[in-house]
Amino acid sequence: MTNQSTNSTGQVHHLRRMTIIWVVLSVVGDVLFSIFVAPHVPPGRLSETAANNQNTFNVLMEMAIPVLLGVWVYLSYSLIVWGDKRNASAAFSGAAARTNKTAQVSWIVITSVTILFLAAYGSFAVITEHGSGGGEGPNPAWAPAGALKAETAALVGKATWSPGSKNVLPVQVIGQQWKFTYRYPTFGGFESPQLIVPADTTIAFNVTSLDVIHSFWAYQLDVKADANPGVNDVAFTETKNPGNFIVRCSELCGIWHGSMYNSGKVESQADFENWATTTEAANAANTALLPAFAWTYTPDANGADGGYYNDTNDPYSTVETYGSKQPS
Amino acid sequence: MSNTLKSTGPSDTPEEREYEMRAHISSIWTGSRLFIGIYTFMLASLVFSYFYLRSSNNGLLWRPDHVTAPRPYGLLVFGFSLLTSMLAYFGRKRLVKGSFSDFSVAAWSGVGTGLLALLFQILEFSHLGFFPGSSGYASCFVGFAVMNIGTLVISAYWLETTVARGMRIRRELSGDNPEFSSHPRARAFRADVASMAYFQVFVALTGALLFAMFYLM
Amino acid sequence: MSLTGRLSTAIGLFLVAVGLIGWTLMAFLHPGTDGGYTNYTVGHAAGAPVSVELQSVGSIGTGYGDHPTWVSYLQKDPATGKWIHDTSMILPANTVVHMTILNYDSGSPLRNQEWGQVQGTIGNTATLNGKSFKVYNSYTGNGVGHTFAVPSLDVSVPMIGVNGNLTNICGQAPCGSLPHNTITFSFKTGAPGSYNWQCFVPCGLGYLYGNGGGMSTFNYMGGFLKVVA
Amino acid sequence: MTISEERSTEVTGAASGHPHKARGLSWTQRPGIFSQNIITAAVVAILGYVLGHWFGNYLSSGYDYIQNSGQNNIANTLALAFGVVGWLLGIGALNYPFAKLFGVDGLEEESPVDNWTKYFRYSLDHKVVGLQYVVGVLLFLFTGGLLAMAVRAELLNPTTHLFSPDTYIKIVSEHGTIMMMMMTSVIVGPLGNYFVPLMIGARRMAFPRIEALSFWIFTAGFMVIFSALPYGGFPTGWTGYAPLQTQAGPGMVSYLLGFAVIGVGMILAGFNQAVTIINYRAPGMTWSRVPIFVWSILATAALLTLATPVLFAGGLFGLLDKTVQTAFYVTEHGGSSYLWENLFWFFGHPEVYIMALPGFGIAAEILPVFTRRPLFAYKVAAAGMIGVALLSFFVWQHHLFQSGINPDMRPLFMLTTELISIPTGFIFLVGMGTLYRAKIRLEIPMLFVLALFFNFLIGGVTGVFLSDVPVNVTVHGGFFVLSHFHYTIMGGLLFAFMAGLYFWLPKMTGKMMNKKIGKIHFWMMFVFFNLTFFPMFIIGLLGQPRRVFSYATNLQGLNDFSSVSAFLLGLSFLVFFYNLIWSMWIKPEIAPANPWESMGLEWQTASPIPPYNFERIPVIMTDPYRYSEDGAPAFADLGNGGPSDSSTHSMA
Repeated sequence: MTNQSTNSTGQVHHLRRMTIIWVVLSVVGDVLFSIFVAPHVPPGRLSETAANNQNTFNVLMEMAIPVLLGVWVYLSYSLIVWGDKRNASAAFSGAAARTNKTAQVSWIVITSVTILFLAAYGSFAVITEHGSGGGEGPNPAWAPAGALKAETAALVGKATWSPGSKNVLPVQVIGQQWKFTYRYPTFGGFESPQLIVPADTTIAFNVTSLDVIHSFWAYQLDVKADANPGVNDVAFTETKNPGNFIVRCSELCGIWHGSMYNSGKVESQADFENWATTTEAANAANTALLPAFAWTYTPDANGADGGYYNDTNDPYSTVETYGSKQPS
Repeated sequence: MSNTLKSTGPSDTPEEREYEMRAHISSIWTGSRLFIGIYTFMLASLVFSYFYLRSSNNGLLWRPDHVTAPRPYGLLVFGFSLLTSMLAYFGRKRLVKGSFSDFSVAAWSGVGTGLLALLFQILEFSHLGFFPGSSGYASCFVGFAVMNIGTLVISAYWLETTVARGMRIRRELSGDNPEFSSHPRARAFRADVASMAYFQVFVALTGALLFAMFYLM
Repeated sequence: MSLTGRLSTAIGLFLVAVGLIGWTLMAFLHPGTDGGYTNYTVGHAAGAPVSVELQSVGSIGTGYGDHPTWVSYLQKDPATGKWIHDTSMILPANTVVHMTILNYDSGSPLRNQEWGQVQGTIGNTATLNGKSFKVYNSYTGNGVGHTFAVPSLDVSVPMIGVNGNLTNICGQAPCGSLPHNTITFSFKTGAPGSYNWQCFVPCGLGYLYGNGGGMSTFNYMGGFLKVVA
Repeated sequence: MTISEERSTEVTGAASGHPHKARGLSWTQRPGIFSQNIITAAVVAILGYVLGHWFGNYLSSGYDYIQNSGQNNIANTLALAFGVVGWLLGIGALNYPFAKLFGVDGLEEESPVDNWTKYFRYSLDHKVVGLQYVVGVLLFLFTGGLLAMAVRAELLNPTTHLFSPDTYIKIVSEHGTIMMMMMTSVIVGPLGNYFVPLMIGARRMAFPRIEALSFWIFTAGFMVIFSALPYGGFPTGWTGYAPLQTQAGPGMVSYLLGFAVIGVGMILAGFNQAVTIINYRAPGMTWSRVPIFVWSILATAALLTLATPVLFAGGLFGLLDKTVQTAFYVTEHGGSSYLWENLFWFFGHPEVYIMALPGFGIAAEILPVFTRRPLFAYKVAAAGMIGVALLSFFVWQHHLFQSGINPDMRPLFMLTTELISIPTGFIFLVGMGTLYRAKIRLEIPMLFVLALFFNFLIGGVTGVFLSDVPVNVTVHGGFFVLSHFHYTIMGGLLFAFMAGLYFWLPKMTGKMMNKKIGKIHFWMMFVFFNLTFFPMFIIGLLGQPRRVFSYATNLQGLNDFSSVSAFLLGLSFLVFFYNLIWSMWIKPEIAPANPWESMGLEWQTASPIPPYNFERIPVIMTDPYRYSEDGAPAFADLGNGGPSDSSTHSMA
């Protein structure tokens, strides 16, 4: 091997040899990945969002494998062929200093094209998939059909959903230290510590917080949206089959951050309606005491009687709040 | 920092001395410009916060009832600070023209006005008229006032050290005007004064912008 | 310095460093919560219900550590009958637990009235001074001071506050016969595992959103239930 | 005495190496018990702390609710701030600023104390500061590493806890903050301060006092941030998100003030480096002849000086929220919880490249030496570093993809973020091009550089995953991110630091690191680093969020694997410390003048390096890294009488 590296045409041979090894390994790697790993890439395919994001992940992975292998093959080849175990090579390698312009230009062109393709592909995915399950803020730029209408209707208590109606179901996620609770504006605005959603339905998660920043992460649905106080962060997903999923807080929110999780369920549409109407009735007494349904609440920053801000202006805001009512 | 020459090694040719002297003087030039860059980014954070909170208007509490910090104090602080900058700037002009005594009178008055501005900026805290946490504007104002204390201290300190140095050099040069001396320390002094005057212009401009934001808008 | 001198100095310094690190760990990090568990499985007959008694106080006072002004739960040691500052317990699995909680703290309107609803207990009810209730309107009466909630078991019960205008509100635990509300309820422990229980009412005085201090420090307003087979 | 007389005596004094009683001899240089050193610094710092505490109590005495709250943040803040000022006062850093008020401009620069105690003093010699930084950074690293061991120990079991939840969060936060603060200085501080003047042929830094000040501020910042633990810790992680920040206890003050103090140190260090590189290059060192490591330090310095002021402002606002109760970050009082996120990440993302660029610089600097090849595409490498530095100011919102800010801007930030991988890719082009048909000498520094390429590749590729918004939904805020940035920062920068230490310690101390122990260290660190962090990608994809004390029971196997590997990774650092102490102190082996046969200017000066670095100011004759041409002219003419290419001949 070392003999060949020094002959006059060795340069071509090295590159050709590396390229062959690289192509073979990349093809094998990609095929193995797509057969054995790709279908099982987390978080599964419980929702349309999860499935789409899994596809994107797999596309990136199929591209990453050749990149990784390219560098690894090159490094290994260099070490094996050109490595100098005794560290006793001549002080001067002999070859003239050369800056191969072709190599530089083609490297820059190839990386740029790859990067631009990735950015275009990612943008296409995030736009066509309605934010891909990420929190889109109060004014979603890319909403599924009917979602904005359902959101508006929910605010005035006129949103409807029934099995087979194909309506978008808005669900409010309220983060508070250290628990998520959920409100269902379509069912009288009841609040529950359980998250249950119907199958085959587009869900609009409206995520907000009553104190510090949390992040709502419905893992198997692949929805993630930060919960900020006073902000409605909307994320969309479309559920598929019934199944269980885990909700975790993914933004550090204090001592019990690690235990801020609960399990949610995708149930069949009939089961969901049954659960929702039952819970609505059971919770009616408490629902009447909750503040009117709104997308955001301005919690009293002083807490129940925390009193951090010691000032006569308290409470400051004129906006309707959770906990703003005073004892009669 | 005109002590460049002291770390020269055994070989101390006039060429090397001159080379290091030039490096030193251009360091003062580069350093002061870079310092303005640093300061700009810090003030930009304040300006960003101001407009960010203003446009968010969370809880309708950006600036309820359009509270404003006491304008008389604001005018005093800004006025004296502006006066410092102008005295430093025009003092330097006189220095370039050759009048060291004009420069030193202007600079010492500038230090005085700068300290007055500082005094009023601190006194203003006791006459705010609003609770720091009562609104976005109130918070930003407190942030601005604290940063402004820093600016005033730096501007007065830089002005004071240049004039004090100029006087000492003049004494040690037996009365020669440092503006015309080719002595290394005098050359470094001139670079320092030029940079200081440049910084004072920056202070005046940003001061005007922040004054408009916090007292007029 | 000779080779042995340097060697022994290095080893000495190394030992000093190890000692310092160990001391820092002991002094600042209070490792371990295992000592804080109260065991309810000792001498427990399988299937028989377990009784647990807690009290919640507005300020724990000087008897229990460095933070006399913080809110806290206290637990009655079943063996000695003493009130101890440990909030974690070891409980038998799939067993009914009768909780009795004496709340000595005043209350206020809840930020989220959801926590005014009794959930996850047997029959979804609790009793307040002997009277059964399912929902407590925190905007009336004395409001709610704390909750006892085990999120993983969906248990949540409000601790109704005492009148905040009283002059003899307990400020030094344990509180004995000072004014309090007695809340009782029962819930069933699930499968073996480690569950955490907490208060969800922002009662950490003096901190933003009322969730600092005792609310953000272990062994004050929350703990673990270690459920064992 | 006229100035010229004074000057000539000083020159003589410096040349003969003997201190002399010149006018203006500062306290730092006074011999005996009146000199200022680390002990006086500690004493004055404690006095300052006590004074600040009293002053804070005095200021807040009219406000009952602060007095009664059990956490007087005004007193805490002022105590720590006065403590920092006292530390600087005690070490002598403030002597000159005070003397300046009286027009003094010419204090001595050389420390007349030329024994080991100079390392515990306010020294203006960049080589002393460099070594001080080495020790300071290693202490910092060791503290953070111990905390990492504690984190991994807690994660051994999903339900049985070694620490209580709040203690765990404190450890995680302290680990993250210490490491992030240390990493911003890990190369710029020790190796940058030591070698930049040597590499550009300068006899000094532009502002040696600012350089020394930056080191002593760095140490003060370390103590401030460490003081969070006795104050009860802080629960926010290194990102310090508000309003959790505003809610936290007194430990948070240590975080905010510590970051602000270290921020000032970072600004000063970057300021001094940038000015030095721009103005003090030796004659003939045009921009195309600047060593690539110096380019990387210049790019880093630009980021340090321009990004850090934003952190400083953000920290100041946070401190105001916690002391005088402003409401910058409290939504309900007219502030915004997004404000901190924006300010922090506007600093935070350039900071990430502050922690990557010096590593690239070291890799590109060392590669030619051990391949005996010129650096491939030198200009592309320099352009890549500048490109990364510029672009890094326009990517910060990729940390906020799921936060609800500006959803319509997401494609833009995805684009800018992914664009950064183009200039980053240049480094791989440079590395791979240099290796091509080279004679690769696998010495220990080279092994670390090759490992850097291996690790950073994984870190970089996963970075592209993270910047893709759809994939970001799955991996944001989870262990995937955690693994990604450990691969880039630890796998990149820390490996580069190790490469730099093994490479340059012979020049710094005149002693070689033991090769056998070094090889053991390298292989342990490389293998266990990958075994620790690679599983975390999978753990993250399987849904484990960061900074949790309990996790899904089915992830215990992977977590345990990662933990055990982490302990062994920790052990590899003990091997390193053992090697360091053994080779540098206990049984040193004298290093040859140029053990790696490097053509770099820093190797051409005398050993040990004289205080003035170069006998004469060198003149740069040609491009750097002409390793392949036998008989190429020497990089610099040192003017020391020998033939201009004597150094190159001696290598063969």
